[in-house]
Amino acid sequence: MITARIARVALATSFVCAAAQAKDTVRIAFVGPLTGGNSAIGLGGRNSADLAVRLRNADAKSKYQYELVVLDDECKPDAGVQVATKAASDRGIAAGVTHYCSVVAMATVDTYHRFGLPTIVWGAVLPDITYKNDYKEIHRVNGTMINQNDTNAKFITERGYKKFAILHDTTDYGKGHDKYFTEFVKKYGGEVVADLGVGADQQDFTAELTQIQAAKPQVLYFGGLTPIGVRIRAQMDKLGLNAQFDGTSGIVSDDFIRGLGPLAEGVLAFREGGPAEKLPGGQFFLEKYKAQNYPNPPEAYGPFAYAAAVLLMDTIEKTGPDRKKIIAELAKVKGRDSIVGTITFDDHGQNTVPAITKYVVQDGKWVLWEESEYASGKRKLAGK
Amino acid sequence: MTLALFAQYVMNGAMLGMMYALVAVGFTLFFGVLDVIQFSHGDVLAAGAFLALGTWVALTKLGVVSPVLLLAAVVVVSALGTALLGAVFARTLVLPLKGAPQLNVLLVTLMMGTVLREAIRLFYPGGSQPQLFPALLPTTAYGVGGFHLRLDNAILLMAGALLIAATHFFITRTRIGLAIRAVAQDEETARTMGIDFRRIVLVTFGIGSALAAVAGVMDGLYYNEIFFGMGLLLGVIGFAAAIIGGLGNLYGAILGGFLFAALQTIGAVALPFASAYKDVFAFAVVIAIMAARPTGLIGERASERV
Amino acid sequence: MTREGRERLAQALAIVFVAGLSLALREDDFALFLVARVLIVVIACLGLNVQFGYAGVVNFAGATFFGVGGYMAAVLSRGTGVPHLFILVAGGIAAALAGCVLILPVLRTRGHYAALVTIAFALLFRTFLEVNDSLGGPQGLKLPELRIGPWRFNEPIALGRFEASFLLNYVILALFLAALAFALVVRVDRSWIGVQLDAVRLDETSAAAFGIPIARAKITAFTLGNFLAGVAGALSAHMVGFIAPNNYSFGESLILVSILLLGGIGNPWGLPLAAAIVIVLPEQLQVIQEYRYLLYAGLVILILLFRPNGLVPRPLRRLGGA
Amino acid sequence: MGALLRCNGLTRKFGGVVALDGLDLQVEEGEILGLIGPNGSGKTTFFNVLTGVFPATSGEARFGEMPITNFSPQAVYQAGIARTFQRSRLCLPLSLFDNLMVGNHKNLDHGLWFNVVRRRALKRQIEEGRKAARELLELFDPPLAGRLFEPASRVPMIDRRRIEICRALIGKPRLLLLDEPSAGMTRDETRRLMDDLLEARRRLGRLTIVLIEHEMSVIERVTDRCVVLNYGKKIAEGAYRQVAEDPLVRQAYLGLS
Repeated sequence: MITARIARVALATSFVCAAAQAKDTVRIAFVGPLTGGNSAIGLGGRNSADLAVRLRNADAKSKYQYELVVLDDECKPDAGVQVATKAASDRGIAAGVTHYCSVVAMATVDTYHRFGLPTIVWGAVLPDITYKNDYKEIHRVNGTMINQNDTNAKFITERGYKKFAILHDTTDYGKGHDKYFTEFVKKYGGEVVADLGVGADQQDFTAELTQIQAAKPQVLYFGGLTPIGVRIRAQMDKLGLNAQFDGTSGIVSDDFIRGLGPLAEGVLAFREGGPAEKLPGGQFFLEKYKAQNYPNPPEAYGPFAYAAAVLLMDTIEKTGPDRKKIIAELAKVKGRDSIVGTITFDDHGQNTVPAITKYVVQDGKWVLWEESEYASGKRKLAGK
Repeated sequence: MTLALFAQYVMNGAMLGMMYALVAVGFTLFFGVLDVIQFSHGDVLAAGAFLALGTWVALTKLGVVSPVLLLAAVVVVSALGTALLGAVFARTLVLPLKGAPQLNVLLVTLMMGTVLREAIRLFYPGGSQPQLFPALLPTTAYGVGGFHLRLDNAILLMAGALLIAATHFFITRTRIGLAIRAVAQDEETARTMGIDFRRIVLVTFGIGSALAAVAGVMDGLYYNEIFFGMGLLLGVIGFAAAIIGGLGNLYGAILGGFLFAALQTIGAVALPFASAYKDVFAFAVVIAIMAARPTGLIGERASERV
Repeated sequence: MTREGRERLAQALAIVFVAGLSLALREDDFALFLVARVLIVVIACLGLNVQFGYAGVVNFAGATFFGVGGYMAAVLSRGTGVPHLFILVAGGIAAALAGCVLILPVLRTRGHYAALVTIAFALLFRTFLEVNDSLGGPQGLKLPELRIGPWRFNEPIALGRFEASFLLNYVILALFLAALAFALVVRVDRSWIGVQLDAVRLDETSAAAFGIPIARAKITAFTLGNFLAGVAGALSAHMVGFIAPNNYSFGESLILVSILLLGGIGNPWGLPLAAAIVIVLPEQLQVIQEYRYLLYAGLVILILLFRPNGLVPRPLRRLGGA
Repeated sequence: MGALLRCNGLTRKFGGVVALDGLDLQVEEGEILGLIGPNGSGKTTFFNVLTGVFPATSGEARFGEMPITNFSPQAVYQAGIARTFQRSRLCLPLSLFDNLMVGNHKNLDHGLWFNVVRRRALKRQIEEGRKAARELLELFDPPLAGRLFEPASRVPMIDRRRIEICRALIGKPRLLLLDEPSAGMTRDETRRLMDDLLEARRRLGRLTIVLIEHEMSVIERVTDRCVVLNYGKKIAEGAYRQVAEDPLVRQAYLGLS
């Protein structure tokens, strides 16, 4: 016991010495998948949060020096709980920007609550994360898959499409999207002619796509992430399946376009949050990100991680690194501008102003639907 | 099901089976000469595919545009580079472990696979996301009813068949092939016949790895996309195919490859449950086959040497 | 002192050491979490040790049986009022029964063929859990707090002036179960069953010629091993409080096997050391973030090349002391 | 009807190859029968079929009054037949004692409860086992009795053979099948081994033995009677001197025409 105390004192001392320049150092955690199949998005998020911290530290007006503690949840619940315990039980950490994988976010909410660590979820989209509990510690900047699919289904049925095929991966992400899209598309009068689940590391989809082709859908809705999204779109072409490709936030990445080349043209996708490039600070974020020369792009959820980190640091500037005060302050967040749109937390900590942005690929770029030649009628979606 | 649709499924399955068979042949060759499973074989395939892509990028930057030239260069560089990689693995990891428990070899090669996979993910530019693989073959398409045949697919299928036939010819008709088979039969006797055992092992690993590289390139040309984790499942399936057929048996590996592809296609299409169960179905059948034929479909009979 | 006596003393010292360490760290939640995890993994690997190390039955689905135990615990503790202590046992029984599905192919196949059977089972299990929604599907299941009588595991400990993290509860239980499992495995090894299993592993034909029932020996080892993995899985599920298919991938099974080989196959004494290294090391490597697995895999290769019999190779069995 | 073992028309085919072809053979209680014949003549196959490693294609075998055709290896051992193997098949990483106890299987209690919980009773049984092992080794080769807890991998070939024979003897079988005990040893070692065996047999009571051997001097010295096989068939039977003169045997076995 004594040794532990000595160690702690020693640690604290070294800590103070390191930060002795003038400002106190405040540590905040970033948790996301840095290894395995979802690592691309995790690394994008990590870089974005890192960027937020760097920019703040470069700002002479900030009260504190910030340090980002990066932890890998491997997208696995037990590893997630392990690192969540590490972050939450460490009293030197004031708050956290946590989790991309819904299943991990679900597993860790109890841990954050137990230790009273304020966290902002930066990517996980399962509604239950904020709504299945009353924990004051848990917040989320991104919208849920409910909002996204509502907008998506409404939009796509308004374009006159009637027959839908759904292909989703069998992770929590894909299955959730499948559930909500099916619900909403039926509500708006669409017909689901095929609904198939596929493995998240599957490579060959020709059997599923041939089956879908036989059902003659007008739209193929895909619930899943970039890697298999690329494969499915490419293999549709192999089989001559000419349905409109309609995706979720998981494919809004440069890699989707890079992986497909010209085949990406005309693909639709929807993402929670406002369009970073149009919002105040969004362009700034993208420029600064580029300037840092990170080896990976920010991906779809990088802006959320950035926004969450900025929001946390803004709050800490006001309250100091006191977890309880941070939680109390976060509860008051209303109509706050960010690079992903306005943020207002409801009493579950969920951002209730979920701007959903519609994207379409045009000439090798994700373009806002409203500004695209597809909206103006110059170009046509598949089958129109 | 219409005939056209059926033909489409057969075509899809054949393409898949071809790739599985090429991977399985590698497993079975390695087992033949050294009685080991080279579990990083799937990741060697991925390395081959990325090497091919890297070559393409480099050549395009240098201004080469002729698809024929590009294709030839890509295949040759990838096959040679990967053959070298396979031989280096054999030299540094597999041969030193000769005589060690099978389990050690298995784990070492599995870990080597992890190293390769992670290295591609971390060090190939943008390697954590899928990469576009160029279409170097003509993509003319012929549609008959629901059947959609593309020229590149047909070419790939034929190239695969030729490659398997060539491997077969090489193993059964050439001097080195005979030496490989002699070592596979009985290492001691082969040594006394004056065959350089180490050399044959290295050559075999080189050939098997080159086959994997070609399979990787075919994979890239077929799907137009490659991914750092592509070798993981392909490796497991290739191993399963080699085992179902019976380790050490060339025909068994080919049979196993096509059988597994057939199982997956049937699981996705013809069975009354959701297609996501197709791998559950395929692996359950694999387990059942192992229960019924413990040494594979055309493996050696379970003989006890007393 | 006889050898058995020395071993008993070593066992007691090990328990005292872990208990003392945990007490010293009683307010450090994360350290306690790691200690509990190491202990849980040791229980599972003891099971694999009986299979691989003694009977020579390969099992590349260790994490799967671990998962069966976890899912059984989740189903029972969510849906029924079964006492939680029994749930841990039920987790083990469920894993043992799940193993029975594989008995026939496992008995009939050897070497790589047997490896494929278990690998196929591991892949099948995970895909099944993901696709099938009745057990929570990919979103997993939440588990309630573990309770044994009045003992509530998720409450911090406060006995008079003694205060400790709630995780100490799990450490205590895990330590108790690990000690029990360890004693069981050591006793199996140092008995006629140990001799019998070794004979089966080393030479089935000659073992059969001396009346050893091969199938029965293998079934015993396979079932006992899966039972231990299942108990460990049930305890782990309760401690983490959440289970999902992601936890039970083929990769996790490989980690269990690598712990076994690093420790020294067939020697339960190497397992705690190897488990501690494999679990704590990547945690210390968090600083290098995404490069962790690359280094970890490289390290395992080096150890296997230069210490093929593991860190603590198995000693000769000496029945009856001496 | 004093025959301990009686085989009628015992046949074993591997695919198209007839390894054992309608063998009729009797072993009298208490005798040492030599089984000879060129390589591949079916001697080891006979042992394997008899001990249940391979099922017989046709024919039957009786042990005393018991029909043992197609018994499992375990059941054959329980009936009282023990064997050694052509190539040494000890468990090399295990101690000599463990190896002997493998042979003592039928006298040991293998229940999980007994072994894990009733440690005191187990300890007694281990003590008994050690006593039995020591006694047998004292009889066979006294120096080995002091090396019970050395791994089998660390003793020389001749001692491994001795342990292998002791492993077969310790369960007190009624019939012992020895498959080429001289393989891999010098002539001198073989002679010493045979002396030990005969000495042990003298003290253990008249154990019945079937011996496969290539070394004719051994056969001549120790066997009461010989059976000669060729291509899976019995071609001669009788005392060694008698069969050695048989022209058929000389032609087949010695390659003389």
